[in-house]
Amino acid sequence: MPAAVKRILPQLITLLGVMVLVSLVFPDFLSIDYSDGRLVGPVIDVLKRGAPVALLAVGMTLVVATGGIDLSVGTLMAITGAVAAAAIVAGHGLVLAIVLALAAGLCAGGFSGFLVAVVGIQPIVATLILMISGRGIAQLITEGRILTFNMPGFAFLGSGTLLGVPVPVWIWLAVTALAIVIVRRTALGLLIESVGINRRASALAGVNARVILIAVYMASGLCAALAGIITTADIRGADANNAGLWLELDAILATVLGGNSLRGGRFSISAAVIGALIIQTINTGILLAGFPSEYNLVIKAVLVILILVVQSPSLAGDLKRLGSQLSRRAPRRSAKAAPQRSDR
Amino acid sequence: MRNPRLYPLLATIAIFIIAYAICYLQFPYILSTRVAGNLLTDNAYLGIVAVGMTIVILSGGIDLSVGSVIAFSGVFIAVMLRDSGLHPLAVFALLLVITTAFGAAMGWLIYRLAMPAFIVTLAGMFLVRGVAYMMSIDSIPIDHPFFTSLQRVYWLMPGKGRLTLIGVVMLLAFVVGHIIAHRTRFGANVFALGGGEQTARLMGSRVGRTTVMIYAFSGLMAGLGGIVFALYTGSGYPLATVGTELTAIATVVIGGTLLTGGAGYVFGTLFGVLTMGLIQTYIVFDGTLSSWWTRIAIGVLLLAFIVLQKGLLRLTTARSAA
Amino acid sequence: ETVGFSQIGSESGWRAAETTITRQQAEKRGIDLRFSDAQQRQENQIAALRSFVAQGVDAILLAPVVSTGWDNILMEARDAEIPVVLLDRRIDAPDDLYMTAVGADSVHEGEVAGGWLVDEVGDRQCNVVELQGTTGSSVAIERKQGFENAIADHPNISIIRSQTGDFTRSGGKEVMESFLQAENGGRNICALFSHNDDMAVGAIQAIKEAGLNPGEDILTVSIDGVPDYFRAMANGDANATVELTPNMAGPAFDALQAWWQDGTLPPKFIQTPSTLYTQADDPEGEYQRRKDLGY
Amino acid sequence: MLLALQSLTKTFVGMKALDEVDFELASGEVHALLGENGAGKSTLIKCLTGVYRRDAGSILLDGRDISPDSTSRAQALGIGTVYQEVNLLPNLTVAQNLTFGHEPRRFGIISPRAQRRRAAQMLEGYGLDIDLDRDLGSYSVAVQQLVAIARAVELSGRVLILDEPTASLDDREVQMLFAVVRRLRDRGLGIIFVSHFLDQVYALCDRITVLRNGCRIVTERSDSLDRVRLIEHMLGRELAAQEESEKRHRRSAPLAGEPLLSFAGVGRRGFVEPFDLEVQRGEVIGMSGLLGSGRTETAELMFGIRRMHSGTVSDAEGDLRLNNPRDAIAAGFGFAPEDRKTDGIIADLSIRDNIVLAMQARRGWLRRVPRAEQKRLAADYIERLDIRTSGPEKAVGELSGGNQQKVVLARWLAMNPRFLVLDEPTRGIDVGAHAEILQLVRELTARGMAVLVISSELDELIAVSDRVIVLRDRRQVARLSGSDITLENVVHAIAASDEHREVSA
Ligand SMILES: Nc1ncnc2c1ncn2[C@@H]1O[C@H](COP(=O)(O)OP(=O)(O)OP(=O)(O)O)[C@@H](O)[C@H]1O
Ligand SMILES: Nc1ncnc2c1ncn2[C@@H]1O[C@H](COP(=O)(O)OP(=O)(O)OP(=O)(O)O)[C@@H](O)[C@H]1O
Ligand SMILES: [Mg+2]
Ligand SMILES: [Mg+2]
Repeated sequence: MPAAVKRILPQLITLLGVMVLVSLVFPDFLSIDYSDGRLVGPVIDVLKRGAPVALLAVGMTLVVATGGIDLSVGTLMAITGAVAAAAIVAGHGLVLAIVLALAAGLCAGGFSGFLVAVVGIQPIVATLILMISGRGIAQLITEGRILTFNMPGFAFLGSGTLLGVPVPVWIWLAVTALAIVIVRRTALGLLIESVGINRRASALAGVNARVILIAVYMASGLCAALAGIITTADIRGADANNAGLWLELDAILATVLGGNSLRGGRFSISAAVIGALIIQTINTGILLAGFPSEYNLVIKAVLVILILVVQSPSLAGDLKRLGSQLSRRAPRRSAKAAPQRSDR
Repeated sequence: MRNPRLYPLLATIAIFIIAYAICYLQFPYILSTRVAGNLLTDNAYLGIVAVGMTIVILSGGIDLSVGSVIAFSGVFIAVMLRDSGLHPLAVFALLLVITTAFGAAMGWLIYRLAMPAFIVTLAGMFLVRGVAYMMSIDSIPIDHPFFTSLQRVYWLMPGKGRLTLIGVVMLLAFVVGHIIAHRTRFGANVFALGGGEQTARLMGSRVGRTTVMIYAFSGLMAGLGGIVFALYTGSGYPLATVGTELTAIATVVIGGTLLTGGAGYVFGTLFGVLTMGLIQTYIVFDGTLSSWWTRIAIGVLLLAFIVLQKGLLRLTTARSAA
Repeated sequence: ETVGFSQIGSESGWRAAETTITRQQAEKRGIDLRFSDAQQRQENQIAALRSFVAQGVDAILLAPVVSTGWDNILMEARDAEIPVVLLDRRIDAPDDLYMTAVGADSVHEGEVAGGWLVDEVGDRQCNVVELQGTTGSSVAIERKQGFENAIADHPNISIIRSQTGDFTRSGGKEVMESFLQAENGGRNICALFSHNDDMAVGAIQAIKEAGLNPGEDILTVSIDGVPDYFRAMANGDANATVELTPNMAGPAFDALQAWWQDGTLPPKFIQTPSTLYTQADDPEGEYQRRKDLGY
Repeated sequence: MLLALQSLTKTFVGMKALDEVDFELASGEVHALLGENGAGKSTLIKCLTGVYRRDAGSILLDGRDISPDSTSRAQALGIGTVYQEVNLLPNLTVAQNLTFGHEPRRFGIISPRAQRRRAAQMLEGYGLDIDLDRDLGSYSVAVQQLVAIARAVELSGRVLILDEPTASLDDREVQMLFAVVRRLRDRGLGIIFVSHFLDQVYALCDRITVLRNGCRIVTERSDSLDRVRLIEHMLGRELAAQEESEKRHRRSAPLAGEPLLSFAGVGRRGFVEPFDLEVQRGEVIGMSGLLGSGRTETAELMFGIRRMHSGTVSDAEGDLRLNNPRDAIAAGFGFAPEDRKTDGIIADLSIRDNIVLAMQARRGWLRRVPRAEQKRLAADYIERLDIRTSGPEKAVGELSGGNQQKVVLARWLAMNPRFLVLDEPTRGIDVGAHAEILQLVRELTARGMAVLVISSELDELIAVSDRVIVLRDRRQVARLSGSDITLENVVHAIAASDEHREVSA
């Protein structure tokens, strides 16, 4: 089995498990129809609705790999959405609107990166500042209302379909693939990991840790901008108050469900994106199941805790140890790797 | 000052005093005992939760569940007082047992699953708020006579300022938190954990036990904060205090505690809380900011505080090195 | 006179419009308005009220984020002899603690919306899907209650699915999509009841994207009366809305000024009208009238 | 027997670190545990103190089976340990570190004054004059090492385990440590001593146990086991060639002519006094001095880790700007730091990644070192430096201490710098590899590279250097070259008080 597949296997299995679970409460979950030149079905919905979190997870994974965290991404979605909508309302074209939104994401990410890498503020706090004040900036742009616009070209990014598949799905697929190619075909992945594991030692080895740090936050900002564009395009309006609200937590959750350590170091973008799909499957499943809405949070929390327990490496270790203890009864002492406590 | 460990704390206090002075120049009334009393009362629940959060952060962890626990506490108290006929003190005790146990359970998961605290407590945050919803989606008033009499306990300070019971409870929480963090073996273990889990273990610290106790303590403080919040608002509401965990984290950081753990002072957090309260008060006194400018102002002021603190620290450490 | 205004936040366009209009009304009457935004937090509102009391304002406007927990602070205000006027939502407190409350009756709003649907469908079988507001918010609870009251005697109308869309446009769209999925592509759904217009606007987009015709295949009725919804009505995509006027400050200031002048006490509840608008009520004109009010 | 380990076995993923090892410790003896890097010494100790869970075997203390499952348990049983990497908490004060876990308390509240008093008592006899209320992290590795030892000594009621305690100590401290150890031995403690300094082993230890590849090879009294046989046991092969290379003392004059680099008036206030240094192509400069004399600081200044306040650095082409390590690397410098754990290795990355890191950083992120090249480099250095590992993809953090050091060296050798600074390059490196590394340094200089070696081991320094610089109080106090480089002269220069300035040339 190739290493890349082996890495994401636990996430794939979890995703399958969650899908089976959802199918139990909503039997038609896996059905897909083809009508009016587009695919429809709950699974397609999951892929489409999962786009913002999947995109955020791509950027978040890079930030997390450097040992940081980016709480500002939800807010950045609001800002960039507002920028795009304002540009459209002001009569600028599609391209300019997108470019401005992406630029806003890059700038905001660069700002967080600057605070972290140069000023030396801890990532949670640096991005918390943007998380709080950024929504104010977004509201400033929209003046607190939903900035509605009418531009089919832009709306296409949120709710159009291409080759039968919703455009947001194409976008996150492309961004994920591109990100993976960039970090793995170049040395960027190695440098990010080394900064995340030991920034000081990396700097002593000549790695430009500052630039790397700023770059990952900018990448995260860019991903957030794309997510913001999609959400804004989807509802044909910029909702500065609610766009991306609390999505940063989902993105972090996705990253961790993808097996990435919040302490930084080795990372897998694809696993994080699958993590995002796991979360979206849960969300969609809850909606489809038709439970009263006051149960939503409890169901989500219980499922997440369950997944964490199942995926926990130390639990796997315990099981293995149990297994080896059982097999030790057999005459030949099998000295299977007993995970030591120290690798926590 | 001989000990460089104290610098962040001193920087925090210095900045708070400077900020207060600036506010005073603009609104002289801010120096009244009334405003000072309000500062304590209005931030009592936040301060209490922040004490627990400080301990958690000192150990290198984080607890995102506290906001939900406060909301849960309010709903729990309201529902129990409405439906069970228990005395409020019994309800408080029961609540503290529950929240402490909940914290302990999270601590155990964090240790046992070797999962980051961020994620475990995030799940905890969803769970507790979800449970609060399940108990009641509506807001419930609390009107038990003993409870309402507790709400009205205060000492009148000169200048008509009120030092309320909950304000005093917060100050006590800080004293207790200080002793626990800086004067007990448990506290030493907390710092050790923050300095490095591996190392702490090699030095003979019982990491599992400490982790469970840390989050149990945070749960306890969140429960206490919940009681105080219920006293403050006189009601239980499952949607209350959304995002309070982030405010608490911010106060801890402004207070000079390192988020990476292992360095900080509980009393620094008190000044972090007061600083946050001061920002809010200033904005209300100003009274011209729109919703969005309010948010932007909070962010900018926060940033200014942190950058100032960094600068002050750099200056002092450079001076002391030379 | 100085009046402190503790606003909930700016969680929706409607709220922004209320703020704008309050400022306009204050300016028009020469009132010095101290504005405080609570970011959806009761604790911030209480702290703001304390500050207002400490500053000694002449009156306080409070748009309460939640209905309970105001007794203490209102008592402090009363001790300081500062009249408090509640805007837009009512609270669970003895009514001698505040001067008056200006607002709509949310239960009544739900009833008006439900009543419209009852009249519209007659004896036809009708499955309704409901988009709830934020779980736990009193508005959501009461509007749901009112709607259920209205359809209670009509067994042909039943709510088949009900989920929260958090009062947001994207929430409305996402939840509506899942309703459509779950109900046979929407063919089982006869009407949509949404707790606010923002969610309805999102839901209408979802219905369109599913290839159905909102306003015809699925009737939509909602509450608030925001401009975008009027436009949807003008386009034939939506059927009815119950207006919640954002001008709560006008009546509130009227009451205050009357009291300042000669001590007339207003009634304890000044109810704003909950007017029903349908496609027959010149939605395009209503849209034009509202589009610059800061929604 | 005080302590007995019976057929202890420990397996890590894919490799046996300990294979049915027996080990006995009598009370009142100092027992050396020796072996090459990666032989399993530290693993044995960690199994013994409950850090690792052993796979099989039993541990008897006073004939009773103990199975410490945690370090706190081991401490409670009277087993005090100094682990190989200093394992104290840099964020606690010295006093807190020393008393951690048994702070003096009244009613459950720690009394700082009693704590300080207790700590001061513990440090008596180690010749440390340090502020007990400062964070431990503000002191050098050596100070931390001594504090760790003092703490372990206090904790050890029955057994004291010292895993390479002397790696970063100089002679004076070593003697003090030995005095402490002997006192404890006379009190009837059993002491396990791990070191790669055979002189120290023979000076201190009563018995020697040799491990090789996780197996116990031999246990013998130290007076009956001669040095050559000991080394043969450790290496598992004949020694002849080895000794040959030790003897081949090359001290040819460095290639004369234009200096490769010249440092003029380089200094930093309150850190390093301004100094001048001309580095010739192909020479080895040794830097010596007591603990805290500013050697590491000097190296950090040269490599741009700290910015210099005064002075210039120039080569044949002109002035060099050294504002950060990247500048220094671009100028052809290399620096293998003293504290490999925090400044050297990237623990979770593989050996291959660690070796190519500096090279990759220099090439920039876009031009990745081709995979084949990476593999070749890794294989090459694993072989040349004899890095003991199951493969190039093993995470460096899982290597034994000495092998980690070799990986850091490999990283810089792969860069082929013109000026390489090695801060304590042989710390924790076994006899075999020690010789190999010195040999390597000579080969490098023969090809024209200039090397600056900082080492507390005077023998090694003298053996390898063409010139020796002696620092005291952050100031250069002596330079020795050619035949002046003798142990006596160096020691004299280190110890001399200011009147003896004339030594400086
Ligand atoms: N946590 C671990 N995971 C995997 N392998 C390990 C781990 N710790 C040690 N090893 C392996 O076990 C072997 C023995 O290592 P150990 O640290 O005991 O050597 P040592 O004798 O102390 O060497 P040194 O003299 O270099 O300190 C080494 O090959 C090492 O790679
Ligand atoms: N015995 C001591 N007493 C007090 N402080 C000391 C002592 N030894 C070292 N220090 C402090 O430790 C700091 C670090 O010293 P540094 O690492 O530069 O020394 P060094 O010459 O490189 O020695 P080594 O590399 O052998 O540790 C110095 O600033 C010094 O103040
Ligand atoms: Mg070792
Ligand atoms: Mg040194």
